[in-house]
Amino acid sequence: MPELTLLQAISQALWEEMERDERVIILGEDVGRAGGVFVLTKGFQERFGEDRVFDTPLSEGGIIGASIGLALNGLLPVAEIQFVDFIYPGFDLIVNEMAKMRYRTGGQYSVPLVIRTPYGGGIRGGHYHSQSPEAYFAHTAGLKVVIPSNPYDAKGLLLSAIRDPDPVIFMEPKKIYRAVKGDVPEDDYAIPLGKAHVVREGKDVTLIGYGAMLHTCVESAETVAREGVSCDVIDLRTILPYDLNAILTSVEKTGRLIIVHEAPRTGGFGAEIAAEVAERAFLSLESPIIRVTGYDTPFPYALEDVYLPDARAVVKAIHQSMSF
Amino acid sequence: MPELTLLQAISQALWEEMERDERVIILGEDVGRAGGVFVLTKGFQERFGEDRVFDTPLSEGGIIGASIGLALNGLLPVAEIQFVDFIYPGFDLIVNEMAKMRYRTGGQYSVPLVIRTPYGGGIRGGHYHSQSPEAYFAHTAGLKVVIPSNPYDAKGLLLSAIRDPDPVIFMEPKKIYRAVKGDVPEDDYAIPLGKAHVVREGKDVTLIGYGAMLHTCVESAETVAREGVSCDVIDLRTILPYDLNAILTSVEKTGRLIIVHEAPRTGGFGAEIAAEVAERAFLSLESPIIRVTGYDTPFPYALEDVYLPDARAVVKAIHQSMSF
Amino acid sequence: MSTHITFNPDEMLQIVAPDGSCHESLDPDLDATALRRLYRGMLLTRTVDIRGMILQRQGRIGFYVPSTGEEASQVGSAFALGPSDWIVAAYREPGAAYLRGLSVESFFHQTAGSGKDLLKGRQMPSHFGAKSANFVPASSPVGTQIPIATGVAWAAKIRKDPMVTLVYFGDGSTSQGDFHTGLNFAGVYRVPIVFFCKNNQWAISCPFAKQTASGCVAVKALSYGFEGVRVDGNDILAVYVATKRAVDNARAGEGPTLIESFTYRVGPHSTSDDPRRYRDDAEVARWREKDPILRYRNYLERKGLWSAEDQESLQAELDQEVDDAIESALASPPPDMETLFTDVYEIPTWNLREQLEQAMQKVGQ
Amino acid sequence: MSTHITFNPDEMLQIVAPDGSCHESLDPDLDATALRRLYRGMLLTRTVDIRGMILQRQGRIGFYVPSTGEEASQVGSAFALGPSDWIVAAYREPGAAYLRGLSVESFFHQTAGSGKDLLKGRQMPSHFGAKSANFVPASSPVGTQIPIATGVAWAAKIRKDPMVTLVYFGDGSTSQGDFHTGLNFAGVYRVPIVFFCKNNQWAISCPFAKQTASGCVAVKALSYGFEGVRVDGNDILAVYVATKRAVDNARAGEGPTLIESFTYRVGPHSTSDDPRRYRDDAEVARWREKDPILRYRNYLERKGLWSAEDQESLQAELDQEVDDAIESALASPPPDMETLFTDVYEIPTWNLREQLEQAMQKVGQ
Ligand SMILES: Cc1ncc(C[n+]2csc(CCOP(=O)(O)OP(=O)(O)O)c2C)c(N)n1
Ligand SMILES: Cc1ncc(C[n+]2csc(CCOP(=O)(O)OP(=O)(O)O)c2C)c(N)n1
Ligand SMILES: [Mg+2]
Ligand SMILES: [Mg+2]
Repeated sequence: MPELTLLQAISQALWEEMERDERVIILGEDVGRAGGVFVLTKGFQERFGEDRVFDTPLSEGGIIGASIGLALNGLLPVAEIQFVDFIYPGFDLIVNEMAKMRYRTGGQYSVPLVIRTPYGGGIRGGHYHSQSPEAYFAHTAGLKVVIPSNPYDAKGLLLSAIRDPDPVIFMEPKKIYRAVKGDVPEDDYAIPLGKAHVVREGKDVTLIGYGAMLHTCVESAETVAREGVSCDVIDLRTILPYDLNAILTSVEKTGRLIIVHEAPRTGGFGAEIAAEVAERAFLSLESPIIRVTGYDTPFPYALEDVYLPDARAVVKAIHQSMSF
Repeated sequence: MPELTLLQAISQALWEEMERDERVIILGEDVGRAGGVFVLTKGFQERFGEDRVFDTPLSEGGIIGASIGLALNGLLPVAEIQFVDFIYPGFDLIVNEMAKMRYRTGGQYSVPLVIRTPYGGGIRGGHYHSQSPEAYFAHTAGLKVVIPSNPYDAKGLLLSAIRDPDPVIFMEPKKIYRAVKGDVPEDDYAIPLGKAHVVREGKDVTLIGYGAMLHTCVESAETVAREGVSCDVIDLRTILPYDLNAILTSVEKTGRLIIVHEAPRTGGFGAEIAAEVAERAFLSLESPIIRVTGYDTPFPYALEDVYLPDARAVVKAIHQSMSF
Repeated sequence: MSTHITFNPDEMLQIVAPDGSCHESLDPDLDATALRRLYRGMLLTRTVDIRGMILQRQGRIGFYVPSTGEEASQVGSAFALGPSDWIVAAYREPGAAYLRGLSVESFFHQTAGSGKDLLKGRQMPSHFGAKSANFVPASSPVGTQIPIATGVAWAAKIRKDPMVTLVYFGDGSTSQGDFHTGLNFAGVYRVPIVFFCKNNQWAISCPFAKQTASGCVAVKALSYGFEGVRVDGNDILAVYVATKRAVDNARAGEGPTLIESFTYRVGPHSTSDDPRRYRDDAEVARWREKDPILRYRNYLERKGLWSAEDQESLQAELDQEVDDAIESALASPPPDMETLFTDVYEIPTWNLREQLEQAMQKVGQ
Repeated sequence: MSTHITFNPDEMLQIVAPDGSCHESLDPDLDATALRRLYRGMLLTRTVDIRGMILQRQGRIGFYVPSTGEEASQVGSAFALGPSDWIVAAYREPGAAYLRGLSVESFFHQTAGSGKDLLKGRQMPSHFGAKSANFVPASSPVGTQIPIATGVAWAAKIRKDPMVTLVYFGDGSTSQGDFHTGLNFAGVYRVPIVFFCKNNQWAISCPFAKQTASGCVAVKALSYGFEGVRVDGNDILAVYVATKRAVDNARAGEGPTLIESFTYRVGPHSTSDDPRRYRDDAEVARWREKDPILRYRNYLERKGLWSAEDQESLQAELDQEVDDAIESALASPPPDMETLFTDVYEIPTWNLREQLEQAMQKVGQ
């Protein structure tokens, strides 16, 4: 089984699905001739032709609007938004059209569209190449939101996303595009949307992460393991609909929960998880749920390292939780 | 002291501030000649002229983009978005420009802009005349988000918003534009942003609401009062930055918290409050925090009454909380 | 050093003059059945309008959007399409929908938000549509339909499907960014689409002159590298001919056309609007005189294809059809509570299943 | 029936031919000081570019955006403005900023994200600006600056302030909805603005022909009811003359102008880009020959205003200025940690005050 980077696994999933299903097309800025700014779709246009891999004009509204129409009329578009920070010109089309099409047409029309987009910090990209806006999408009924943390999952989740009859925002942690490697089977496998993955088992504390922060969680778990503290580490994988069951099962065991994300704290998706768990596992909780998150500021440039949650911050939260 | 409707109080605040400060201008679709689709700015163009009250082309992106520039260059624009459901074409400009301008220019430029916009259900407006997207804005560092529930507050809060040096989204619960009346002094008074108001005191349960739902909370409190259950009812008034202190003070007293909003449950602002309170008042809580919210669907038309939280639902939550 | 482009916005295609006389060389020579069908389509639209406005005033429906005065734009354009072609519409083209097979009964079920509404009572009145008619239901945000329609047309081109897409929007909607991106993508990929702008000169209270300084809509096609056409939107034959040409061109692979149908919103924006707040009654009166139905009736009469008796019997037939539709729709119970939670996704997620249960309890209480 | 508009995109204003000869009747007759200042502006921009690219390759700065080949567009246009006029820019107009008084040292403090950066180290390199120079700092999202600039200009008109606003953007940015709304509002309110499109024919890997089917940018002005102008963007005098006229018109109350400065992005999009993946070296070579600095030097030499010695001493001076700036910027410590939390609001909110404390603890640990 070949070892691939996260980026290669995503690329492979796309490639294979385009081979299998000619309804799948790719569109986005610079995805064709240049092969994408992250070189993720390199060679696609040569292989699949200019009528399946489209370089678009510089308009996210156009990309998303047209993709909705493409999906309404028999195709399975995979649209790339170069950085999620640039998705907002299409926000209206996402929130008011893509997310509501099936509902408002009484189920007559659906939008099987995947929007792939790199997100998150760690590449010194400042305000506009670092954002983590998953909470906006997770508050939008009608969308699915997926964030893989490793190559194996990325492939399986992307295949599920493309085959899903509803619109999916597929957010890729670009910081670890090349840094995280793993075995990826060459065959066709799908990882169901909405299912979390317990990547490490423990009994003292539950850590929840996704994307690049999952690795921060694992690193933290390894650190405290040396002190005798054992963590359940949950990779959420799908943010909407998220796997509340898996979280509750873990928290009922550990009694302690720490949620980690890069997005700003206030109104971040960690709040939803915390609120739900605090309500449903009220009697199981032995200490307050802690959120380790980005700060309530725009994403900075020079002080990026201060901004981003790191293992030190998570370990500190674990200590706090354990000593409550 | 004259009794005004919510709508009249907002109108009065605008009028008076335009009289006082010639930097204040109004722009939006249909706000001039026609006086606004809710007739809130009736007579303004006659009084203040066509160079202070502008009918704009049909483009929320244009309204918000231009307003940012107007605010950068010496004016205090109050932009109206006809229904908040139509704000998203300007979402990029809100999130990436308006909210970040002060930060990204190192404090050299600021955007003293108020976006006024009716929101919420209750008028049989379906998906696109009923939304409550405050959580999107509350997750955006750099913004302030204000929602009044009554005429007195509306005037004082709007005056603060216009005088605030930072951008404010001022969301108006249109369902109660005319239904809620109250005494409004004719003089100049400002209600500070970020301060909640305890509208009713009690010792058993804390209810938090804002906008139209505040009245649902009060109604519920009155209902259970007859059963001997007494509620602290908190009108949040400002969603960002919100008054966590007031909430904690109340919950430390009551030990029970119910949050009510119209917006869909998942990722709604109730989650943030619940998460924060569950963390900080962990030992004070006697029962799980309950969120009474809209459902995770687009806002419906025919079944609007089923969708919207009502006093019955809140009372049920109070019972649940009390009997935990 | 300037672009020095001249453009006369007053020039526009007209085939039938206000008195019903016809510019012979431009007459499309439709057969009598077709000509009568056009008339029926316009009169049906008007008949529904009159009843819709009354029903709303009586409080029997919540909201209504009239299209009085704009019947020729709707019916003439839709008539140029084949059955497999798609329409992506706004809220002011019911005439186009009827012509494509949306029944008046179905229209009123939507208006009433009844349990028999194809959209399951989920949208406001006047946001109709039906997949069976290849008529994508409208949403309220103006302009969003434009890039979506470009995508629909683009899909046809990619799939080598000969269908053409026609998208309706108003003059106000041309100010949205979506207008720009939708037309720009269409120009770049030369997709088989007709952009049909019903320039009724008002966007609620905003007159066209304050909407844009371009003088007309058709000229905007130049920004996207394809043809812009201006037609007299109260002349159904002109509308038909211009649209037919655009549709044929699209189908032949010659790309998009922007059609500006110059007409007038005779009624209020909707039942929520009072136009006397912002416009002159005299202007409205002038345009009432240019009634597209009357003009076309004159044309048919001159051709010997229409008589007072024809008129009377058609009106009676339409009144009956509309009465029956309204009765059926208003008598229908609302959608089941379950429908609040279905169609958010193909398969309801756990939170929706839970919430359905909660809602049942709430209502059951 | 069609709009039948003719427009020749190949026509554009040129004053100085590639060999330095001048179309006398169009020569703006600037004095020697002015002419030399233009040259200095271009050469400084090029000098910084060369060093910027090297610094990034050496890993001493994180990112750099070159504007080689586009110096005439930047400097010629900015020169047409008065000191109280505003520029709202993108990321590829450092030459305009220098001309308005942004020091090279300040530029490099921004590049380095140093504690002395006016933007407090908060933005990526090449997103410079300074209020003292009336040069609004750039953000990354392309196109957002356009409607914002319209607002800036509109404010001036409302306040009866004679200032003019000039906004820069690229050919790619014309595809955004913001381009459309910004120009449309400007046309409707006739605000004193110059829309300056640097059409360098590429938007990263997207060539202009795939960006829009309109053939040129200038024609798009017709959609908004004002004048579009196309100039040879490698001819600094043509750029200056066209911009000056637009600025004068704006100041005189005659509304906006759209200028398309036709030029070429000779370098990569940024240091993150490898243009050999998508375009021909031969094309680049052809445009290198059209170097705007060389052309203008020929012009000055023909006028007897420039010599080899002038060149040598100016280059030495600029090298020194740039060296000093780099040294100062790279030696400066980063901004204080507190700056992470200031300027989100004028007065930090409770959550930011709390988070500052947390961050201090985190770093203190
Ligand atoms: C994005 C958006 N903003 C505002 C509105 C409110 N609104 C509804 S219709 C309308 C005017 C539309 O004018 P036009 O496009 O000319 O169409 P017409 O109503 O004349 O047919 C407005 C402002 C809306 N529906 N969508
Ligand atoms: C909204 C948005 N989408 C995508 C990007 C990524 N991006 C940065 S620059 C650029 C190309 C810009 O081209 P153009 O407007 O012609 O300016 P140029 O770079 O040629 O000066 C792209 C796609 C962005 N910055 N903003
Ligand atoms: Mg209109
Ligand atoms: Mg370019």
